[in-house]
Amino acid sequence: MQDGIVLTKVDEFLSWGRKNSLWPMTFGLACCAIEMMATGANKYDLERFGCGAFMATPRRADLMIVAGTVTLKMATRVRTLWEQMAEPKYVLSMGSCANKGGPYWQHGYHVLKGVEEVVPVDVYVPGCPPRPEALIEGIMTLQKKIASERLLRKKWIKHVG
Amino acid sequence: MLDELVQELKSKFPNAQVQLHNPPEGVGSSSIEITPQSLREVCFYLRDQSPLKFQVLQVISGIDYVDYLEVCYMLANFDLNRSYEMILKVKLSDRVNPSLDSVSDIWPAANWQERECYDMLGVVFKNHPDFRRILCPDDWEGFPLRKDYVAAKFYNGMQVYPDHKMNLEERSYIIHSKSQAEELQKKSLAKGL
Amino acid sequence: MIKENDKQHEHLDHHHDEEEVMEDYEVGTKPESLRSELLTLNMGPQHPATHGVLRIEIKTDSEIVAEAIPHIGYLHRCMEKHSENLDYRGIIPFVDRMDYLASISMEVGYALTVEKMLGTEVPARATFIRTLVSELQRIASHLVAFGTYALDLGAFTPFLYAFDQREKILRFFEEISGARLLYNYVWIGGVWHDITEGQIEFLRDFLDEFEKELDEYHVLVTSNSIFKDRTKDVAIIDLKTCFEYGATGPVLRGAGYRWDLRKIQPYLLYNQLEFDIPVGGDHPQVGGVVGDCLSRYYVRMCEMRESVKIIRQLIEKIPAGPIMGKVPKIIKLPKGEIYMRTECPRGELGYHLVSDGGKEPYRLKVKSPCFTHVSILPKIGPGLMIADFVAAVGSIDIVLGEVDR
Amino acid sequence: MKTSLIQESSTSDVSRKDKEETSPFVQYFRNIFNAVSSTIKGMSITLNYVLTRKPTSIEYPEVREVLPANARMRLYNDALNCIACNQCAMACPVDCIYITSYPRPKDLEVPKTEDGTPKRQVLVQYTIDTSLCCYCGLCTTVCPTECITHSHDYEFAQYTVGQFKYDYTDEDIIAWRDRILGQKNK
Repeated sequence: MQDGIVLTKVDEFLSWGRKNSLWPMTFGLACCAIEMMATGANKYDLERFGCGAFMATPRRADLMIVAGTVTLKMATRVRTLWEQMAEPKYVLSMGSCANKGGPYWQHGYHVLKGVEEVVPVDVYVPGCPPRPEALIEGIMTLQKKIASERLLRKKWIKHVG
Repeated sequence: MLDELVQELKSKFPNAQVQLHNPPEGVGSSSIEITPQSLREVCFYLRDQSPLKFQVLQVISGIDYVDYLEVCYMLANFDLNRSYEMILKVKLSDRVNPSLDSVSDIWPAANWQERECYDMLGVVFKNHPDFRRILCPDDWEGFPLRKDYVAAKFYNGMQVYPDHKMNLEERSYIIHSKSQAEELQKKSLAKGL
Repeated sequence: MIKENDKQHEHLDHHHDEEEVMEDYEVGTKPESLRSELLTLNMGPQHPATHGVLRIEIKTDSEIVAEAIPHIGYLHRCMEKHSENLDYRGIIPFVDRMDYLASISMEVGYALTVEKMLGTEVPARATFIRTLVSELQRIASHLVAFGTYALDLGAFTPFLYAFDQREKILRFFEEISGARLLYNYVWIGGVWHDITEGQIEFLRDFLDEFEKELDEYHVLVTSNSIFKDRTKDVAIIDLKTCFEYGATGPVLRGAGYRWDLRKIQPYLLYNQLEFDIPVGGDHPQVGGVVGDCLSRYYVRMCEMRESVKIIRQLIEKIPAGPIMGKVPKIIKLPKGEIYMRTECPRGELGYHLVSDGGKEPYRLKVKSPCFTHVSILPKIGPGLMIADFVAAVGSIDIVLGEVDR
Repeated sequence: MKTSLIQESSTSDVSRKDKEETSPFVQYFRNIFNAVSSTIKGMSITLNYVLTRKPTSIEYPEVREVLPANARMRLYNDALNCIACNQCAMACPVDCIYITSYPRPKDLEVPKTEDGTPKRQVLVQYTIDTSLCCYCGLCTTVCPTECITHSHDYEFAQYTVGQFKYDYTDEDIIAWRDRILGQKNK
């Protein structure tokens, strides 16, 4: 199994392109959505990271920012929306509620305890709600993860192996 | 003002068993209790003929007192010169199949409020135009705000309280055996705690 | 006759055959062979114009809404169940999360309710600060309403301008309370942190700047003829409907009824302050009829100016003194119940609190203004175009956290 | 181009119609004029912004906003000053603080915290599940020794949710102490 220099460079280029054009979906659930809007507005300006283009439809989005409490009624819809997104897709869980149920975990009979129960999550951002900076940091963490992905290499290994 | 209203209601509706509840310890709001059978006529009277004219129904709140259920109607008068609000109460002794006449034709606001009351406490409102759950999904079981409500373990294949997320390990405060405890204590002491 | 015929076939001009067929029938009747049914369109739960997770099932007849059925509960976070299991101080963070755009107004209502039962005396300075922050919160909340409403109608710039000003208010809130959005600032008996002289100075500068900005918003959005055409005479909620459904706040005031609890049942310091209650129809030069989307929008814009006026009066005479009254360490309310209303940016917020004498409330029921406003949608929806329906939903300014609680 | 086309068609329409119906025609042009003029007015305000206002954006990773002193970010418990009184766990509305402690053996000397409170308990575990925390600050107000505080760290996004559970008796986390106290004094 050889890992040529060309393959590595092409891989790096691909993941560079991916990480710098993450298009999030306009998907606000609760309080965190307001902070997400504030992040997209002028003071914090998400566009600087190439992910300010909030798409109204899941089919054009790469990143789902689950911003807020996921209730049991909403959980199936979240799953549907995630399934409608085209690959490659990433999920960022924003705030305590989406991470683990947050303040509603104990008596919340109608609250899903963490969005990871229905969709796989890449990055968890803490906070209730997270500061816009914290969300940006979460997106940068996700970008790091994407940068380390080796798309072609995976395929190459599959092909050769 | 409420006393006058009670006197008036008593004379107009002898069957309604109108009672005035003053706050037991002197603070809070007073309320008027009537029988469930006379609810509709009293409501019609309060809206159209009573001198206070309660033209707005603000909210319907249900309370579970374990032995019986209670439905409270918060009525308000939106007169610019003398605004007034009032709590009208109905006691439902049948806790298994509580039912009450709908007032959604008297105040359209009651439409959604009654649906919420049903969703949370299971009070069935008769002659309601569109009677179904409002906040919880349609296939939800149980009435969450009843005091004896136990949350379902599963809903739609999703675990409501997944064990691995309930911090069981940390919450089981003192379960260590003596030797374990001593070991932990030693470790902590070494850290200077 | 010819004109009407033209209208009928406008969308069929390129199908000449069909036109010929159609001409056999009398105008206004439909051939029985032509099958027609209502199209069901689901708006939400994920939709940019529903301000959260509201789902509206719309039955449309071509572009016209024939029936609108809102489905709520996608954000039902069991707040009322939580409040039965928490002590009175611990409920405040949950009350915050109900209306996350106006948390302070929620807290003030809750704190006043509990204090009335408890009989606590709140120090004068704390009452001043409470009035100040709840008015500032009103501005912040209306700014979001203004920005997102313009966004719904296709204008992106006002959103940025509104959030620019809102960030300044949030910075002020962060300095006094420590959080940006959910403050837990107003406590039972007073407020948590004090306001310093420097912060008041900051506020003074902000108000001067904000008033100028507000004039610019009017030039930018209110006088824009596209915006006017989208909102004028659209989704009229008249006074009768308001009373029937129990609408309050800018919806009721937009319908021309001068009803504001701050004037009618004054709480906090509102009886000592001078301010007007703007209602729809106060400014006939704006256009439109009383009760339409434009008048609801305009009432909000005028309220912001009134709030500026109130804050100006307050910061001139803020007294010195303590900020927390005497509250027992474990709060136990006397047995009984209370129903109390306050005016929050979206309308009247009521708390029905039943206590059995314990550490926890026996029942806490919230009268949320948005819940009643969403219930008007099936009434005003039919007959609107779908695009106008978006304008109608935006104009009542709902927050789903409060609708579902 | 498009507007000119519309104009042509409308003029031809008018020629067919009666004189009474010229008002919609005037109205039509008035509408166009209003739309254009109000848009230009709005654009001039935007232009004014572009030319005269300073940029408001904060270039986040390079430039950071200075947080106010009482900002409520990640909780930090100074385990060396903690007397394990359990008050924070009681006050927490979310119930995300878990404390285990054992009485100090009698043969050992009772150490004191910085403000002189004797530490009668040995803290074995002090865990906060930060992924449940609602950052309300109620725990910090009840602490008698003021050992639990809100630090100013907000940048700790993780790849797994389990990493949000912090045991403040861990040596790694006790080592944060100087940094976090430094934040407060700054």
